[in-house]
Amino acid sequence: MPKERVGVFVCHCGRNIAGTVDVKKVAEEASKHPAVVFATDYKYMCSDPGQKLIKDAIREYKLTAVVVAACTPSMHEETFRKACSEVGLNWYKCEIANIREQCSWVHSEIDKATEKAIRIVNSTIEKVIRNEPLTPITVGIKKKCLVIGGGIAGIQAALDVADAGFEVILVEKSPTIGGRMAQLSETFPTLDCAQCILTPKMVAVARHPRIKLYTLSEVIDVEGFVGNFRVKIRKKPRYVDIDKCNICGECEKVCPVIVPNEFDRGLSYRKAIYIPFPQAVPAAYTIDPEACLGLNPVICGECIEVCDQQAINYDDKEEIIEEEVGAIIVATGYNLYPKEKIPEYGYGKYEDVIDSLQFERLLSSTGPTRGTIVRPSDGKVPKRVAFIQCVGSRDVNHLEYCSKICCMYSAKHAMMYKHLVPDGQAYIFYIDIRAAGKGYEEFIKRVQEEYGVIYIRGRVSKIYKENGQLIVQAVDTLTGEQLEVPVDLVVLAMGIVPSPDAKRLAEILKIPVDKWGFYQEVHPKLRPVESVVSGIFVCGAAQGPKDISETVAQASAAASKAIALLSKDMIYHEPIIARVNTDLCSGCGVCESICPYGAIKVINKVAEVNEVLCEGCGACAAACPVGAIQLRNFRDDQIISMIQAVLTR
Amino acid sequence: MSTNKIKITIVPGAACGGCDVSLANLGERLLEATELVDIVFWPTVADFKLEDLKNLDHIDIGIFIGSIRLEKHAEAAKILREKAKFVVAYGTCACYGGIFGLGNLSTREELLKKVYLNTPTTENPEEKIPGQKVVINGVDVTPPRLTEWNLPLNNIVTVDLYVQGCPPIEDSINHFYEVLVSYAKNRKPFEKGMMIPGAKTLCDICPRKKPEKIVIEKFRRVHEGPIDDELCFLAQGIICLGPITVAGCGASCIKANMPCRGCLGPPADIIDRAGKFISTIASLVEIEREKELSDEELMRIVQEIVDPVGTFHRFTFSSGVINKKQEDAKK
Amino acid sequence: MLIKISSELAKKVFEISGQNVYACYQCGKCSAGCPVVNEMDLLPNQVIHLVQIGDERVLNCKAIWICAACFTCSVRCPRDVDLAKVMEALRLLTLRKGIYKLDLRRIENVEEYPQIALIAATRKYTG
Amino acid sequence: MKFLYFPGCSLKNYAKKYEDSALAVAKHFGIELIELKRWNCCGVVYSLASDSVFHCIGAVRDLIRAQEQVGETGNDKLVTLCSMCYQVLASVNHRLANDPSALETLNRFMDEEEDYLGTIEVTHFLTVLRDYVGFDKIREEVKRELADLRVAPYYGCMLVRPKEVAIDDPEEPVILEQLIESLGAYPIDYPFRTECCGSYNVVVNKEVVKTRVLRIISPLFRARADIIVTVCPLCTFNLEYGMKLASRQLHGKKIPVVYFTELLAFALGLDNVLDKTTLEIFKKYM
Amino acid sequence: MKTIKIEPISRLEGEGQIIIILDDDGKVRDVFFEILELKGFERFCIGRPAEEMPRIVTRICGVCPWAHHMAAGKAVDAVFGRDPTPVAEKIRELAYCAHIIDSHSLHFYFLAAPDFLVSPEADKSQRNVIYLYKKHPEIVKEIVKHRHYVVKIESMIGGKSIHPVCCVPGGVSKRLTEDERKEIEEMAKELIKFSEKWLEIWEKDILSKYEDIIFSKDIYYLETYYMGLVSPKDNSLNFYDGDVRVVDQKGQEVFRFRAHEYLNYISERVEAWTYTKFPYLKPIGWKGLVDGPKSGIYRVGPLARLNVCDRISTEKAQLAYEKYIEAGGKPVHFSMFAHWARLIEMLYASERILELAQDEEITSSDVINYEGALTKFGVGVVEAPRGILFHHYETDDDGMITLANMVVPTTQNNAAICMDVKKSTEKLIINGQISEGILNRIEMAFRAYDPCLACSAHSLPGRMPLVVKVYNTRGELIKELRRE
Amino acid sequence: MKVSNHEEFEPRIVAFLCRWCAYAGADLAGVSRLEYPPNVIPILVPCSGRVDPQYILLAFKNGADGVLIGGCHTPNDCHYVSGNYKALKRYALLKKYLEQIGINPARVRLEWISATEGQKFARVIREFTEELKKLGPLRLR
Repeated sequence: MPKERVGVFVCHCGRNIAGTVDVKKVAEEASKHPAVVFATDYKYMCSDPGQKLIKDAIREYKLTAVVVAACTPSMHEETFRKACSEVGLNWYKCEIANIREQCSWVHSEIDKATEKAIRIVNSTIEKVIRNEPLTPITVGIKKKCLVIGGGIAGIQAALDVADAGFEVILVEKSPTIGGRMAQLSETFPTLDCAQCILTPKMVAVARHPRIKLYTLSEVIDVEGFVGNFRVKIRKKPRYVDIDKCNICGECEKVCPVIVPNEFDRGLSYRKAIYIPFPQAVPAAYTIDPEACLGLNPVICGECIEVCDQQAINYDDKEEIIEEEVGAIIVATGYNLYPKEKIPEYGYGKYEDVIDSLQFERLLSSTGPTRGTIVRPSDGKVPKRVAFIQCVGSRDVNHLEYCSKICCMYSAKHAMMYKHLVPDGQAYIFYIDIRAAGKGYEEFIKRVQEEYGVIYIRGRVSKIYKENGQLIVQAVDTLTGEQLEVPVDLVVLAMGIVPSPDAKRLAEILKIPVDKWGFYQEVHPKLRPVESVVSGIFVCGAAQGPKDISETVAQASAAASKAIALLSKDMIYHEPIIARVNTDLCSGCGVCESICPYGAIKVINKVAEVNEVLCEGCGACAAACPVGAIQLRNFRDDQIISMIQAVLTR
Repeated sequence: MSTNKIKITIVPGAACGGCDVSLANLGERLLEATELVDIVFWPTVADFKLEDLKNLDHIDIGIFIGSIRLEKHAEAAKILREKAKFVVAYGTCACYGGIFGLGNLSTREELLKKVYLNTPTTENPEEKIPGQKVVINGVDVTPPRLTEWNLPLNNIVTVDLYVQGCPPIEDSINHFYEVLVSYAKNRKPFEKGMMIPGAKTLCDICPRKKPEKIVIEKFRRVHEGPIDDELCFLAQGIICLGPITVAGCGASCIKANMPCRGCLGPPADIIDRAGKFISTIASLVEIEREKELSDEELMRIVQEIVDPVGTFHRFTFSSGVINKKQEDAKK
Repeated sequence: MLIKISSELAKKVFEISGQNVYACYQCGKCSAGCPVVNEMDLLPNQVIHLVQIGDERVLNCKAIWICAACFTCSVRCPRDVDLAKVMEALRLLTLRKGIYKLDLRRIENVEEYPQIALIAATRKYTG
Repeated sequence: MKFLYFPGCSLKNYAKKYEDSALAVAKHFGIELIELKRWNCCGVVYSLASDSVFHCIGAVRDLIRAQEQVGETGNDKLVTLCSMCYQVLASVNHRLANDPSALETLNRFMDEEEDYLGTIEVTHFLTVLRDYVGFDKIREEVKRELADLRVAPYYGCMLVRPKEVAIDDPEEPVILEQLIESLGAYPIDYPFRTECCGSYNVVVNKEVVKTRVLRIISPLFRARADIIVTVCPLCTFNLEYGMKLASRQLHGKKIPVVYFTELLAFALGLDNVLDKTTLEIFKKYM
Repeated sequence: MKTIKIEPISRLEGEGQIIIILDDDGKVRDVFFEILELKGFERFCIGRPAEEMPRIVTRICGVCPWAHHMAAGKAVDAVFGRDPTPVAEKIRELAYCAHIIDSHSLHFYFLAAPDFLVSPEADKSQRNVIYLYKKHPEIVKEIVKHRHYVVKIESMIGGKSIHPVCCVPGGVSKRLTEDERKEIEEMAKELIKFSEKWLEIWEKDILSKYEDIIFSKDIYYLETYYMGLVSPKDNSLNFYDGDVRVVDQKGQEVFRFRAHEYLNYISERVEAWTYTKFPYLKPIGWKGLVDGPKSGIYRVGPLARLNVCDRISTEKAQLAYEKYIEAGGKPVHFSMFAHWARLIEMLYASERILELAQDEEITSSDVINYEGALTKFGVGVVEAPRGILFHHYETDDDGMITLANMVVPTTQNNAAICMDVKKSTEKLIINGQISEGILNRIEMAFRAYDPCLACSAHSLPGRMPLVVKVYNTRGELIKELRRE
Repeated sequence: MKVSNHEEFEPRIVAFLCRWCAYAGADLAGVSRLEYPPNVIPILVPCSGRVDPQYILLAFKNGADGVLIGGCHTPNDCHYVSGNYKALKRYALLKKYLEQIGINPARVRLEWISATEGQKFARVIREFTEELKKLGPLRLR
């Protein structure tokens, strides 16, 4: 290795540094380092003249490495590296010694701060002389996107990506796309019919030439890395040929099996052969293998006999499909927190205590009651309905977070109820109203002013039945009175939780979830739709509770990130990654076991690093028992010399 | 006898004798090479007078066996260094201090007190402790004093060649034999500091199967239930030092279905074997469930490992970064 | 009136009961479920609120003496505030000054109560 | 099967019939309840002040007494009947288990006592019936047909709250219902079975008790409850006293209150341990 | 007064030296056999996991690592309350017999044989294995070949022949395969032949030739107690397990005990001039470095073993044993008989290996017993090549060592060695006149005890260079004798 | 060497700070001008999971009296998914090792400091410096 020629540039930062650190002395001490050939100080290194000073020195002194002692690297590292690279120095041969944020600004004694600055600079010199010049890594991209989840988020993302000209694979676990939104009645605050605005999009998905839809399917394995994922999808048998089925419905009529209808959340029944709802996409019947008597053993074949299209095939088999994609969008949606977990609200033992999605089904014109409001226990029209908010949410014993949409949909529920039962009385029990959204506050006010819905501020303590009457035991914290409100129906605004598959999928994708199981974004503000695994994006309620408009916006955002990725011919990757010394590596597999990105594979007793998957954390380097795997520019020898420089003077 | 023979001297430090036996076994082979090698001084048996060593005028290869535990070991090592063209640290004690390094977890005085005052068979009413000055019939019969700490050879002198093993066997000793013979034949100096037989670790030659992910859910000691004789020890939660031990032994212990305890020592780049292996082992604990467990729970599981120093530094404590018991105030 | 944030009162309550009243976000679930709230002059959530703002008038309210430590509020609180303990702390702030709320000599027909009632009342209403 | 048994003061006078019936029932099922040789008042109400441990002393002494006698039963269990006693002893035990420094302070303070080791497990007779006798076994032993008997189980507070010491689900306990069912009787579901009776307010503020009792029993008339079963002497007193106070509002109607052990004794045919008033209540089922 | 220092010697606990103090008349006043080193196993084993002890304590001695491995293995069986499975016991004994041959052969063939075969009067440069090799290459090659057999058996079972690893609480780490068993069986047959051949050589060629040395009552002769293991059933020779038996100077049993009772029978004296302690029979007591029935000094090793046992369980070895008794009486007090005893033991060990290798059960996979509860205490005993060996451990509730004590053979022979050395020097140093022959004689006194490495591992140069330095009372060197 | 006097003794601390959280937190302490003792010298690492326990032993060997590792909060703050857990586990085992070799484990400290926790960073340094002053210098023998 040729001898390094280092230049050290100490910034005054006006008085920000020079006020506490003797910058002249720092430069002077630095110049004593055997590798340093030039050291100076300057008022503002980041200014144009400051940068010119560095560039000139690089040329004049033939510097091979530069240390700028200034502010934190997150501030101007790029500035200085750029300046250096303009005169031919490798980007990585410039390092910043942070003597402002972590030195001059936090200390007041000049002696000690100067001493510390010198040590920081010395250790940075030790590092930079050992830095390798590096160039970014490039790799090609598969121009295809996988979208997981066929709710509104997945539908929107799939359409956006497909419209941009890329192939899309849309995977949905149930027999139809549409998700939760398909179950809804009207949407707040505009009261658009959910199905009316959703079904055209579902049809668009079905017809889109670039979208390949797999229903009754789930992703079971993902390998590879950004731009080059290899995905395995398990497609379960539908037993009905979607191309042949003309949804005549004859099969359903003859099917002898009746089971609760999950689409109506148990408020109605369906057959073993069924279509979840008339507008389902794909528009075809499906057989519920758990319920069907015809599958195995064959004891019933009624549907096959009546199907003119011969669309039914009991021998349909599961398939494993493999796809290669460049980007993945995860949109697996949400579930409601189970109401059985709140025993004081009836433990699920009172039929007329229902959850919010059940109420949506009651409201829906396609629902079990065709849009009339009757209560489950006796089919009577409830005259007094209590809507209870924050059930399970904001509760340290259940879900600590706010489920965000309940204030709005409860208001909508109350309003819709008043539409349908004008003489009925609606109570909303709330802690506070969260209506921060365009038109939301106005909507709430309308519900209160125009519909006379009674808002009672106070959390319900208990729901019980006395003499056959449901009673809500509550408080009005504004009047300071305890209340016992007799009602006919209670609607619980259950908190929102991630869909049950989210965790399993997160493990397959190697993306983190938060404490509650929602997918974790890289940064909540600046990178809200990216997962830590590059090339994998998240959107919708799977990432956190949100309403439809936010979901759609986020889905489009995720799509645009995916599109931006897929539009590139090559991707560039930070070259500060792990590298294996094959002479030392004996293939113990420790690095492979602990790499959070699956970037390392041991092949023939030697570890290999996938340069694109590696994010450069260096956990492998620390774990490697023989020092065979090293993180570029954070190698053991570098850090050790830094430690020595920090401590010895 | 031909004057072209290379002259070999063997000097003992603190050792168990295993290395001598292994050298003797090598000797059986050397019988066939007696034309090449002349062992001019075998300290194991010779009168171990420093002057005798001093009086030798020419040594090609000086082999040092054992660690430094007596003052005169250190002196002998220095003389050997002066006389010999090449100094070989033979065996793990010479290379790293060996198992006696664990003695550095106590002071010399604690060691002596334990052995001579506090064992159940000892009867020592006068509290005699060897090492104190003893004069009998006017003659000083004081045995030589122990050094304060047990040390490897390279703490005293520069070492040219390391032959690891407790004792060196298989590849390790074969390689050494080849080096000796080839040096004897063509006098080509060998590469200094070279480890025998190289940098690869036991994993390289280990016949066991490794799962895709090695996960340690619970540390198991060797007596705690059956050991799968085809699966990587670490994957069974059993500490095995194979990943951090140079491969020169032919994986003999592993083939006997026992985990490696690291007697050959680590590859050259390891600064502190325990420090490094702490990193390796801890990294593997509960990798799949890290986020499900609380920090405390995770720490508790990691800390269930018994005796880190006696396991990770069984043969190398004397050559560790911190190689003696410290007396840092508690709390 | 002046609101004392992080009130001395709250600190005292914390010392005695280990309960941080600032965890309470005033949902009112305690008051909704309290079986004896009808006899109280302040709702339990109001008691907490007064402690939050450091209003010492809460020490003179009737509610804290009505509370029978039935723990209904404690088991249901979404913020895990053990209100029964807060109530006890407020009572103790008075009792520990030697001000007692019960004089058995003045209880009529004292003999008709079982021991359990008398001793319990003594424990709660005297120091 | 033997268990150590802590009666508490009420069981020795006001609630003597609770103890008599319980001991008889236990004996019937081969359970020997060995009364602690020496015991003192548990403290009656658990002090909720966590800055002081000295309110725990009474309870801890009883736990030490139990500790001294564990050799006689071969288990660490201490059985209670009075639910107040149960809650106090169990709460103190729970606190000490989770606060070693409190335990240490107490042990140091009570220097003439042997140290309390924290190993006693406080339990309630109901739990013993469920876990060591079993409701199936009880069902087999029932001597009397009680199918027409409509029983309102009343838990009160202390057995089901706070969470840490609850013998069953704090919101939806079932243990009394299961017991009642095992006797062939019909347990009435009503909303207030775990709601407070007013407790010690009875001494200073009878109104509270009156209101509470009215509220608690109000659904029971329509539900045609024959009796209320209780687990606590104070609940029993308050329910009866409250009905007396509210006799005007109730138009003189009353629902008899018995301890669950009395109901059990009756169902098992152990009439000789029941007093006259109780037998009177059960008369029509004899 | 003169001081003679001889510095070579035992490496059991490190290095040793002999100091001979002559008074002004040139008479031997005192002899000190000093062990000059200490590693402190008793201290640093504390805090280690008990199950690791068999792998740690092998490093006490690289010449008889198997003895320490087995003793420790048996001690930790007891610590964990586990009886090894019958198969495990057999595998252990098999390996252990191989080790006895390994150690004895290293000692006998490479050390004693050149002495006896070439002649003690021969030029020293000829009394070594290299000379032997040049003269009779076939003999040496045969020795080497048969030594490789036992090393192979050791490695098969123990992983390594030096510092084996196979003992785990309740058994051994690895089963024996049928192929291995067959190979062992064949090797055992060869070893038996080989051992018989050497016994023949001894009886025919050596015994008669060196009668004066071997049967001398003047120098290599001590009347001490003897301690060794015998099979409980028939008092036959047993290396691996049995009762500890102590016989007196007349050959009568005086004590019999199990390993865990050893503390009642053995105590160790400490002298500040040596790192080695002096064990003695506790019930008899310490009378200083003297022999006879009043002194608790006892000997261990081949001589002792054949004195404490009543018979040998294998046919050929029993015949050889009978001849031995016939020649030496019972008990045998002649120190030099130890060489003969070694050859008999090798024959027994070879026969025993064959027996075990032909045992049907030996290839069973039931090699570890995992049942048992931690007892926290264990004493293990075996017959090391050089004599009986005790390992004693105690642990805490986690099975971590809190106490470790080892009573090793060379230590137990320490007093006897001192006495033998003194005796020989007294005989040979007359009026301060030190003849060159003394060095040989001292060396031979040592070799009889085979105190571990010092005497065994000098096979290559084949000589034991001794230096005797005679000092005056002022510590000035007045004479130096050197044998190279 | 006279160092036992508490007033005179200024402990030397090496701090390994992860780029994304602890280092950023330290920067924030600077931006917020929170003063803390100058005894600590930071070394920037990409992730607390890069910190090898060997470094800590070496730091002690080279004269450090204390070592701080600053990482991202568990469970999910780590920029590299789980590097913080690697640090945590190694730290746990290292402490046990240090205890065995007679070094007070309190000389190594692992702290989760987020980018927003400038206050916490300053507090940790203050506390750690104080604690090390109480412990006195680590004089390796």
